[in-house]
Amino acid sequence: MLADGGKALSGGHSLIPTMKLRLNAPDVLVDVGRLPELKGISVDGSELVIGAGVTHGAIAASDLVKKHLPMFATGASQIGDPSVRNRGTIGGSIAHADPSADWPAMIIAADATIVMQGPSGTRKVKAEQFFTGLFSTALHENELITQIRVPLHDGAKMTYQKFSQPASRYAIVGCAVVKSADGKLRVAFSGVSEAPFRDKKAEEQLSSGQPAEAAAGMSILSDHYASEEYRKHLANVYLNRALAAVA
Amino acid sequence: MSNKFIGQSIKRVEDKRFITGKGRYTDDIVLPGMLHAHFVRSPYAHARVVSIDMTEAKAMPGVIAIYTGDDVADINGVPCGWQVNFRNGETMREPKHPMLIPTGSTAKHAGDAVAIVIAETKAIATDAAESVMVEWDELPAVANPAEALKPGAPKVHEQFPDNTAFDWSLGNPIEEVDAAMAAAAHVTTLEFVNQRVVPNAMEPRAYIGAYDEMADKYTLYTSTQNPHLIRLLMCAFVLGIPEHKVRVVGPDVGGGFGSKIYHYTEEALVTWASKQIGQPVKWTSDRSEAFLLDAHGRDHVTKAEMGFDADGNVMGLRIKTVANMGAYLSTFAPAVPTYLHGTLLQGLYVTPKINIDMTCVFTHTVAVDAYRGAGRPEATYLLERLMDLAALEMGMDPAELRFKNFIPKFDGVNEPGYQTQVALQYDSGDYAPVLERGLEMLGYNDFRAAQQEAAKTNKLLGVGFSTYVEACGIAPSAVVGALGARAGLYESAQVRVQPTGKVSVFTGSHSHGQGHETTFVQVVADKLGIPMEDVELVHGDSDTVAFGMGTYGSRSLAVGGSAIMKSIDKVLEKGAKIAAHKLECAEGDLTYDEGKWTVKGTDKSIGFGDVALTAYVPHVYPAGLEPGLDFSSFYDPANFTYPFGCHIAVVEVDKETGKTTLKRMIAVDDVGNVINPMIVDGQIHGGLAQGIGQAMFEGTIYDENAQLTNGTYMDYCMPRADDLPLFETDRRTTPCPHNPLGVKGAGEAGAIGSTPAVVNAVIDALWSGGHQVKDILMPMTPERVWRAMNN
Amino acid sequence: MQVNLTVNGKVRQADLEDRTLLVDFLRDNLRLTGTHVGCDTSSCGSCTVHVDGVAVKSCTLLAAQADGCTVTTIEGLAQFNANGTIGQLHPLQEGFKECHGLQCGFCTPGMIMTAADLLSRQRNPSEHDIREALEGNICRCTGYHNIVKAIQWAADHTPAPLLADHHVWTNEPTTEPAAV
Amino acid sequence: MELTGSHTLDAPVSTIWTMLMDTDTLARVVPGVTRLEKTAENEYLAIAEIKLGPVSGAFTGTLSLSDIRENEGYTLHVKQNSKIGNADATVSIALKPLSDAQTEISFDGNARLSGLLARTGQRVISGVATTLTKQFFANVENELAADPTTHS
Repeated sequence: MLADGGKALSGGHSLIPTMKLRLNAPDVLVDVGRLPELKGISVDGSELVIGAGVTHGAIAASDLVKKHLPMFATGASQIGDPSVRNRGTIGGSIAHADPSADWPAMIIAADATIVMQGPSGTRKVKAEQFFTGLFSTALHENELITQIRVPLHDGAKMTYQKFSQPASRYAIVGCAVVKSADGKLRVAFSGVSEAPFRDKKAEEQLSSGQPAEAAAGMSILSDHYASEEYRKHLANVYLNRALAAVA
Repeated sequence: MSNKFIGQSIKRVEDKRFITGKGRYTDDIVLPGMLHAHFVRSPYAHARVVSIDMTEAKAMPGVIAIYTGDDVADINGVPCGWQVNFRNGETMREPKHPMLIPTGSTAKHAGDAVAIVIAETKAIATDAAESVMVEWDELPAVANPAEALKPGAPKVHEQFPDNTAFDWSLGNPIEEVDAAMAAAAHVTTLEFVNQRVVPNAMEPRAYIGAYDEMADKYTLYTSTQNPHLIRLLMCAFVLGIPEHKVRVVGPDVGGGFGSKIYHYTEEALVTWASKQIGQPVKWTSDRSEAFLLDAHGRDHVTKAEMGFDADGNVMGLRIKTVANMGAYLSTFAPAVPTYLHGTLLQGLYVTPKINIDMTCVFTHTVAVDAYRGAGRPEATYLLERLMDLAALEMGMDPAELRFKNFIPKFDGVNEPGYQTQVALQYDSGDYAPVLERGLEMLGYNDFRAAQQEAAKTNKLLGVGFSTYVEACGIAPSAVVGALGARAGLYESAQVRVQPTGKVSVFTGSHSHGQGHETTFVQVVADKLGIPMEDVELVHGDSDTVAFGMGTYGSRSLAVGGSAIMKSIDKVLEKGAKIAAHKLECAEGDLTYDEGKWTVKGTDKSIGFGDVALTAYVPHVYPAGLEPGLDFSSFYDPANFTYPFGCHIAVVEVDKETGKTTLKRMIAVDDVGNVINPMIVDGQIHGGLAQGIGQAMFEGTIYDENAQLTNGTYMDYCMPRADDLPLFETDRRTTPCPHNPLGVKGAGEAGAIGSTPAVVNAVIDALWSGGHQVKDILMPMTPERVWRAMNN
Repeated sequence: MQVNLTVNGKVRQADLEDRTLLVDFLRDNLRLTGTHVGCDTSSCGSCTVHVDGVAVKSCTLLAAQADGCTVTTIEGLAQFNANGTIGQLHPLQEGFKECHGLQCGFCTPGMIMTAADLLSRQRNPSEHDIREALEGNICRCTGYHNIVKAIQWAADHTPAPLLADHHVWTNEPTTEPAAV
Repeated sequence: MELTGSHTLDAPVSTIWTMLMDTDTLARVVPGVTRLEKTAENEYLAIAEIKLGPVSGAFTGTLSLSDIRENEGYTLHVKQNSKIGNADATVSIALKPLSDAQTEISFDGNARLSGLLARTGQRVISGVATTLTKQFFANVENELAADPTTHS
């Protein structure tokens, strides 16, 4: 059904608003929100496994997440508003790939793996490679995200710092930084470019002890609320705030 | 008159239905056989309708009718209710605002409708409207009022090539003002934009037209602020049907803020269509349409100069403003930048010379009309920005500068009202105490010390002041008539005492959040000395309420409440005749108190209920006196009322991001006597939030094709709970000398005073950090504040 | 398609067009018009109801997605007498009246349902907590001042058992292996 | 929506010019356009299927070329209508030979949006512009790569 103009509907909080505005009219909607396979948060070996159908609210409230990936708990609690967090799911948000969504920066910085199920089996893609462009991902039309698997990052420090647009509450800049126990940094941004990205240049500059320039060489989004120049400035401010938070 | 209820924070009577989900808004109403309408609208701001193809839409199952401009060519356009002529006497240019744009004509703003589709369900109507194929010839468009005046600008109406609706001036001769400015020791100049904002009442507009063939009578349910005015305009100006054949009902209405005063095309169209089809027709706006079609507010481009002598006394004020009217003249539009704005530009300062020059222009945008405060927020913004900026420029204290220039106290009774340079005579005022109290609440000295400390950190602190006076409780009909109003602005009230002594009050005021069912009843119960439970307020239905001019301009209690007082006086006067007859004494021997007439110096008395029963069972009754106890009155005020106050904002500005956080909002308002302090505080809170919204969050953004590009709640920012602090409010009381309740009005005060206070606070914060900027465009987004610090 | 759900304690069935939103089902089919539509972008929160005990925006949920669920709307929040009349208002309903937390009343049902969700998770929320919890609900009348007060009032006046009735938080089934 | 960009292609200017004047190639390289039917000299009926995240829909409209200067460039005018609003883009495309084997292709223009597209799309419009630009250059690269004869 998904292959033929169908759309998977999880919480529906990315898809239904666009349908209501008649920007989109899928012929078939497949409600995957209740599939038990997509539920649950668990630890599997050295990974935390979050079902694609887990809501933002449940992630924010999960003791397991708070213990192993505190950034995911605090980050999830900054998504949308409480009602949205009660219904919206991590898998739905990632599949939608809004450039200003919060999860992408967090899962890229945390080096998560996205598990997808299709007719021919299961496939895994690193979050860093998953987001291919504006609203575009490595997910095929007939595939469904089933899990997000995140390394436990024992001993790491992590933070998600967000500058919100006050009406939509989307990220103008969302900066996620994970500093592993051995001091290695992973930096990722949402909201800054047409797709979320890992900022390897900034990571390299930081690892060599230089001041980092955030989003160097990236195409930068511009809208009513934040021009290209200002957004780039904010990316730097928020990178510095994130670095201070994991110092 | 007892004082049991007046002045008390009585909990609202109307709340029970709202908190239990039993409120009844227009969209909640379902009539038998009701159909649903959806409009086909112009995607362009300016485009000619080349052709309309309805073949596919008409063939869709469930589609009942589709009407285009050709079908409604006989219906007049929606009228403008206020005429302001050019300075040189030329008549105001008043383009027709057609119901639907006919083939061959041009749509003049995005959203202008070309067809109404009526179907069995809303979904079918929407689908069918999408299938109506309109061929458009897009034309150049202009949204900015200053741009619209430039030579070669796209024309909104071919017949008015300079895009000017009218121009207007007020005050002292310009030569005198020029001379005063030339003699000034310091002139503060500010060029700024008072940006266009969208009212955004939470209930989108909704209408149901229903025609009863047997009675030959129309009923219109409408989300309106003034049912009778809608009936008058729709009957007399648009559809040409007699008023007694039309009933207009304004049920529960989910907020108005001005946007639901006006008569909109959709109201007349659903009413008309219900007769064509013989079934009720409902239309409910979605939010996207609300952004395109509900009248917007503000939209001025201004250059203002204020001259001071060496001691800081104001010498003169010179203002040149271009005001946007939108594509058509909405119901009250011409009054807003003129008589509701220019006349307030003296503020509460002694200003010897003032000249105001307004040019009001057409653009390819939806109409601009009254939005909370209507003209007075723009006037206050102009004056109060100038005052704080002048203080910074002259190195004076902004509070001291105000104290120095305040008009001295006058109560309107022992001292006469204050005659301004700009036509108005203020009723009563005592301006220093509100600022004194505001400073006390702020802790001014401590604040300045904290500000100096903050200047060393990444978070700058700033304080902004605003002291305002406004005119509300509109208005004397003779005055507004002389100024161009095409309607009177009185109010009516009927007090019907039932045989059992229970009282039904019918008012032409209309509550859409203001709490009339409580405050009006408090007044009536106290005046009659009876329990509040014995009084019922009826409003919002033109078949039950004799007449009314509705609720806007903070007029309900000052005008509508006064009309009720007049009717109660008549009830008590007749009641006294009956009581005297029953008690066998002269009327002059009676006193009325606590719900009974008592013969002075005796314990002989008769209760209100007994008198009422006697009036309806007149067995023992004064000769020649009519039975019954039921009186109507009309009240036309002697003057506007003039509330005033002091608003103080404290902000924190993040130097790195430019993000402003409103830390404190202090409001000391003097709205005259207060009937229900809880409700008055609530009105002030809501006004503050809207005023703060304009300063920090709100504003339309049009692109170069006059497309509104932030027409959703995802892009148009309004204050949310986590953007605001708890408000700190207090009051001073200077009664209105010319109405029986001594009330002035509180609905708009919050929105009038707060906006400049917040902007002034950000400017003050920036100066404390060494950035001597004069202006930041509203809304003061983080980027704009950041740029102000980094350019 | 056929949907079955329990609304305010009553089992309701309907045959609906697939695209029917929960809010339209509540308003048009069940005539529960206390749930309002204030925007088309899931921003304003006027349509907030509880589905299986948590607040959701009923304009962003298909009725089909609520199939089999328990829905509570503003009309079902009070305690009712046997004859269907309102017995005791919910503390939030009392609080909104007591503190003048509403003016035009249009956003009020959504505000109350959102606040009920908050109080089910947090017994004594701070002013900050309350303001954060309301970030998805827009009020144009009150400036939120008295809404915050109303929710604080309700928190102070909520008897523990009543709170428990609404305490249905969808904790995900979580499993953590025993110490490795 | 501002549409600007430039890109260096490994092909002589005449090759690029021939490609850009070929109806079938044009249909493949203009982002969104799926089919072009010639209606007059340098005028086409254009069918477009847009699938961009939340937006998906069918557009119909016209594509025309004007101000044609051989091996130098032309102005591309694409007008597309849909139920959710109309898009009207005018883009001038310029070719500049950098060497016998390299050509710089640049464009500069503006797309005007109306209706729901204009009202709701603002947040992602710069991302859309960047994406369309990248697509256009990628498409041209693909065309060059697909046909080895175009490399001279």
